[in-house]
Amino acid sequence: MGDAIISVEELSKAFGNHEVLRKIDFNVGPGEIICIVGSSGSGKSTLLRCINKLETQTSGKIRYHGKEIGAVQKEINDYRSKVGMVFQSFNLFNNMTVLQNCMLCTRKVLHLSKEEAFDRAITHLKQVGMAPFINANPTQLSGGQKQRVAIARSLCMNPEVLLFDEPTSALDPEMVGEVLNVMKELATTGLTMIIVTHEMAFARDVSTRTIFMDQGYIVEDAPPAELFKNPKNARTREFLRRYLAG
Amino acid sequence: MGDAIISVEELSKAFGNHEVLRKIDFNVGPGEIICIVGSSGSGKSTLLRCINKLETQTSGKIRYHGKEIGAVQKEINDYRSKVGMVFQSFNLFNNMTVLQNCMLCTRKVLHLSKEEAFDRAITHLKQVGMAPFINANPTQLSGGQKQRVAIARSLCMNPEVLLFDEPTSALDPEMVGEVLNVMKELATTGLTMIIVTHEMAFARDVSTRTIFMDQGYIVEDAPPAELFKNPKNARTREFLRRYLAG
Amino acid sequence: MLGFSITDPSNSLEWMIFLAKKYSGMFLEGTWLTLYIAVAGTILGFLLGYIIGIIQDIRINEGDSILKKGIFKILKAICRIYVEVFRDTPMIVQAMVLYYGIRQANVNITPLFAGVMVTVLNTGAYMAETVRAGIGSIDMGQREGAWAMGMSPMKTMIYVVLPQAFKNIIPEMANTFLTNLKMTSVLNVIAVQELFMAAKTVGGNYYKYFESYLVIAVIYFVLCFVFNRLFTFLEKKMKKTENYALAVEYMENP
Amino acid sequence: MLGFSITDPSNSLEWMIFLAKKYSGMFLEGTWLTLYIAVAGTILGFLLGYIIGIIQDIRINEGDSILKKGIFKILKAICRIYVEVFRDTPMIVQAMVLYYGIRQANVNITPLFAGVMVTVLNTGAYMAETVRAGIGSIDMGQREGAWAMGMSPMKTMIYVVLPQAFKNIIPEMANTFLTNLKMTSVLNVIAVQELFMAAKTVGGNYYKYFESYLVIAVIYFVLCFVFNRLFTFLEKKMKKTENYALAVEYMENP
Amino acid sequence: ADKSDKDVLRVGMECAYAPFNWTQDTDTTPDGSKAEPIYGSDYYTYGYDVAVAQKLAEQLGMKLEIHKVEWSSIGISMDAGDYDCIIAGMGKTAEREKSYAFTEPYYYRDNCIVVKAGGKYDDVKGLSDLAGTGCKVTTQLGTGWVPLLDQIDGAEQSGNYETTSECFMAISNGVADVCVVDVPTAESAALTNKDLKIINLDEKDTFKNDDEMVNVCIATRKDDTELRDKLQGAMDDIGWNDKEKMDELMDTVLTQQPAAN
Ligand SMILES: Nc1ncnc2c1ncn2[C@@H]1O[C@H](COP(=O)(O)OP(=O)(O)OP(=O)(O)O)[C@@H](O)[C@H]1O
Ligand SMILES: Nc1ncnc2c1ncn2[C@@H]1O[C@H](COP(=O)(O)OP(=O)(O)OP(=O)(O)O)[C@@H](O)[C@H]1O
Ligand SMILES: [Mg+2]
Ligand SMILES: [Mg+2]
Repeated sequence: MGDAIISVEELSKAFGNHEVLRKIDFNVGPGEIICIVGSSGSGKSTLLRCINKLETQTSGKIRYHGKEIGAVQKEINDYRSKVGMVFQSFNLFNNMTVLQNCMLCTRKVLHLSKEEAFDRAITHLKQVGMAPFINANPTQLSGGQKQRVAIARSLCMNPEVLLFDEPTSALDPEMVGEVLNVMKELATTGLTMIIVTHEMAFARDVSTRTIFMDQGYIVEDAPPAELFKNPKNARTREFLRRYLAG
Repeated sequence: MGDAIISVEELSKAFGNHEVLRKIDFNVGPGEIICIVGSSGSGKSTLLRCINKLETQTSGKIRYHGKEIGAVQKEINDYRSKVGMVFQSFNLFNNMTVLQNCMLCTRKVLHLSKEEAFDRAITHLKQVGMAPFINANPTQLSGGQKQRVAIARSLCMNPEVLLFDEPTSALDPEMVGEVLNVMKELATTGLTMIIVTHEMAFARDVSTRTIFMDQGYIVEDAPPAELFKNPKNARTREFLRRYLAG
Repeated sequence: MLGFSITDPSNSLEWMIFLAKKYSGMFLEGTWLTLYIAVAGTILGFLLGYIIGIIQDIRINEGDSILKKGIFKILKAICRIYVEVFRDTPMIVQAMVLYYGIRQANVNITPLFAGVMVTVLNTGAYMAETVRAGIGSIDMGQREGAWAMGMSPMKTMIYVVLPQAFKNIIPEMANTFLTNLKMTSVLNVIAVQELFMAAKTVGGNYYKYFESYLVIAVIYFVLCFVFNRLFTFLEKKMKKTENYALAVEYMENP
Repeated sequence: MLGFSITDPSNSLEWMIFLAKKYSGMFLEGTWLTLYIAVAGTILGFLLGYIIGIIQDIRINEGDSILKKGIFKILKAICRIYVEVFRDTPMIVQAMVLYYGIRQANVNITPLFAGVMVTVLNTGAYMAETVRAGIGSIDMGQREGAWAMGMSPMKTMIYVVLPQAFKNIIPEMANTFLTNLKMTSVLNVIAVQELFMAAKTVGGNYYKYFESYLVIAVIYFVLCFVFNRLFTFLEKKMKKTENYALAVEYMENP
Repeated sequence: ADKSDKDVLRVGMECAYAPFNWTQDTDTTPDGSKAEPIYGSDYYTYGYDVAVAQKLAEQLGMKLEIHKVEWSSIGISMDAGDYDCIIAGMGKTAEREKSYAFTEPYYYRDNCIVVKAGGKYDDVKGLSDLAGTGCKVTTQLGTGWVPLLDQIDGAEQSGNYETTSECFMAISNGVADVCVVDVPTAESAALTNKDLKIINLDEKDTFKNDDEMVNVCIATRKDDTELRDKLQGAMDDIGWNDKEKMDELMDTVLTQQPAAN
């Protein structure tokens, strides 16, 4: 716990009286790749949003390198520039081209020079195979193309931790493979990742730990070998049944 | 060809000088389940949009039961009420609850009574497991929940043909299974479907024909057994390699 | 009215109180008329604005019959000309042309009716642009979702697009209403005895225009303030998504 | 000027031509002043409106220091009061209070300067609401995308939200500008020699106010028409997404 | 639209231009004079114009009907037939005779200047005292006073106003130093604006060629010379071309206006 990058402590979140997260507790160490799986509506996206401070928790704490991230805007900004997020709905800036999307935050937050920002953008756009589309507008891209640009945009910030909310859900198998390869590669560079995913194979192969969520609880949190081979919880078993059988 | 429900004839579509579809030709017979697979940006969504008349083709024709669907609004409306579409981005009506989303078009287009419309909505919402959420607003749903509502909404129209654009891309494996089961069930009722999907297993198991698209061309159009076991085209083979290997 | 009386006002505030008291009847009548014209004119003007905004949004379909195409083209042209003319000319001139023009055609209308008509036409022209912008800010996906199920573009507009556009337009509608409240002032050119006319009469009697205008400024402030709260309330109500209750009767047992 | 001359006008049209010719200099001066005030007032007013709109959108952060919270609260309160007061009172009263008020404080300002100032303040108050609505119509996802990468809310506003809101606001800005062009008329209360003042002067000479107003209605129409085209052009330009060229230099060989 | 009725004298005026015409809510004035109801309203009007109209109507054996109208539509409303003549403190000029038919004057108003009491120009006696001082002069828009401003040597014409009231406001606030108006108006204004001082310029040192503004006349539609002649006839019959009679009436009316009570 001492050297955890992010610690989530007793995190609860309710919308009105609909409790979505219930006393979530877990740590993320450097270089860890944590996959969060679970059925629709179990609170996975909400958890990621809380970690990125896009939702304010009802109770509980988020710590970054041991320091609690409170409500001071400046701290939150700095924290977010280190802990990036790739959204399920892409959230590309509609008023900018692909290239501008990838350069905006490096220019305005990291204060890179135009050349540096451009080089980084191209590097990461190449990584996801979107470099030829630098002049396109987000509305002119297909779903998969948007998702890839969103990933490249986050990578440009050189974050310490990257949160992914179903990053491959809109990709075709070819692309899924490529993007997952990119992510595996990133893992070797020491980038820490928390990935909400429905790709069980990926979770099994890549994650250092897999977390199974259900109805706002962490039901199981174990190395994938254990969780997939030998799920302790009945709910986990049921959820994985289809996957294991398939 | 005589008893085809939908015939696509020499369909081409360009955005500016970017050719997205090139002389697409295929027929859809009653009860057929056609899966369209292909890499990101190959034009799958655009093809579905053309079939639903949301995009106007640059050249070529769409026929429905042999009759060309031209540009007369009334005809297009009637045609669309028979040929529904489930979008990749859900497109639920933000100003309505889940229930209202499912009842609007049956009321206003099919002129069902309130009771009939309600019964249908509940039936189909149950089918996708979203009945408890009838009072929720779309913004209050998770990605997977939205997608399931969108599917139920389309089913309410009792369409003759249903077009799906990656209907399971936002679902978790459990849900994918359930939704795919729903779709398989629908197939037995004689509902004709055209499904853009990245779920190769589903395409292989369910489709009566699988179409592989690349760069705006139909590269291969064959029964899945053939296409998946023995792809004729080099590009298809490459695309499927990852899947076949995995 | 006021508990004390000022017989020999010596500063602006005292003059205001003196004038307000002495001519309270005239100010009240003016307020009533101003309100009547502004409310009636705005409501009908909004309606007109929505209709014009919708007509302007209609896309003429290649496949329509020549007759239908023709009708739509003419309708759209009329709307365009109407919006252009009424946005581009001063309301005072519109009022004069309309009132005296109609009377010259031997149709007898009251100044009040003409006043409401001018307000409606003016509001309609401005609102048409506002509605157009409001419609434009709604995501195309919303329309496509409805079209794809066979909804006609018109029904889609009514049930899906407009309710959402409406939400965004409310602050603009408030702006328009407030402008209208104050723009009724030009109607005294056609002998509508609204609030400004009252102020001019009172001011002219005493050569105290400034103080008289200050009195109606206070009245305007109160009116506007109250109506602003109404619009804000409407806006909040439209924006709020309540927490929904799960329909437990449809929960399946696991 | 006109090729023929009318010495004894007998109908409205002839009167219009007669007056327009005889007083062309006065009308031109009025046009110039009206334009000057409307353009300067509108541009600065837009700026003010954007600033106020942005300030009103700021969410005070629980985690901020008490000082910062206090400053923001005061700033927001000032903005709220300013918007309320200037939207809720007639511009003619604002003009009088401002002009004579400032002069009574022994600061020497010209009527023209005061006129521009009043226009700016009035426009700013209305635009603040328009901007607020425009910001509200932009999807939250756009902001979250920027926030999630550490952009401050203010930078997010400037680089991501406003450029998109701007597009939706253009028709409203056109509406406001046209209103301003015509609202300058109230400024003759502080002796600004704008177009309406010219019309009243000319009209009073012959007791032909109606015809004189018609002359300026034509001038207004031309001005508004031209500016409308400018705004429409701007809107089209902002809405257009050009077809992009693939950056072939980054294409990988298969 | 012409609803002319031979038995009714229909008159248009602002009912907001004391002492010529004003609005009040009682049907008599303090000295017992009968105020006229304003057509279509619960209010009454009185003033110099009303008193003259009453005399003329009586002489002609007609009923009097007074219509309240905004200044800038006073002409077009008559053309539209809302009333048949304008008795509203209106000055006759050559230009206006192009638009309307006018009677002979029913009032001669003397011009004066108004300055700020106790101000720099408080002790001015004649026009020559103002020459070369660079004072800021103003007057009402679209009136015959405007050309008179040129007769003040070296004065700065700082802009004119739509109403005399605004001119007086400018004097009070120091935006202007000197305002050229007629005596009755100035006297009415001075009743409620104590900081105004009226200066009746020395007869030998005053404006020249100011007849246009001096002649206050009744206007009818340009082609309605019949009514004009009828009104002129009535004026002649009651001897309403005697300046002394006029001044006497004005003096009593001045004491009847709301501001004086
Ligand atoms: N803004 C909100 N207001 C009310 N309820 C919400 C809101 N956002 C999410 N919810 C509810 O919270 C629950 C969890 O949602 P969340 O998006 O975290 O699910 P998820 O695990 O990401 O699901 P999926 O796999 O479908 O994306 C859902 O039941 C959803 O309806
Ligand atoms: N409105 C548009 N304007 C210009 N280009 C467009 C437009 N819509 C789509 N395209 C382009 O057309 C091509 C095909 O897009 P389409 O959405 O059909 O791909 P897809 O096969 O559905 O991909 P995915 O699997 O990622 O959804 C893409 O290169 C895309 O950039
Ligand atoms: Mg989610
Ligand atoms: Mg697609």
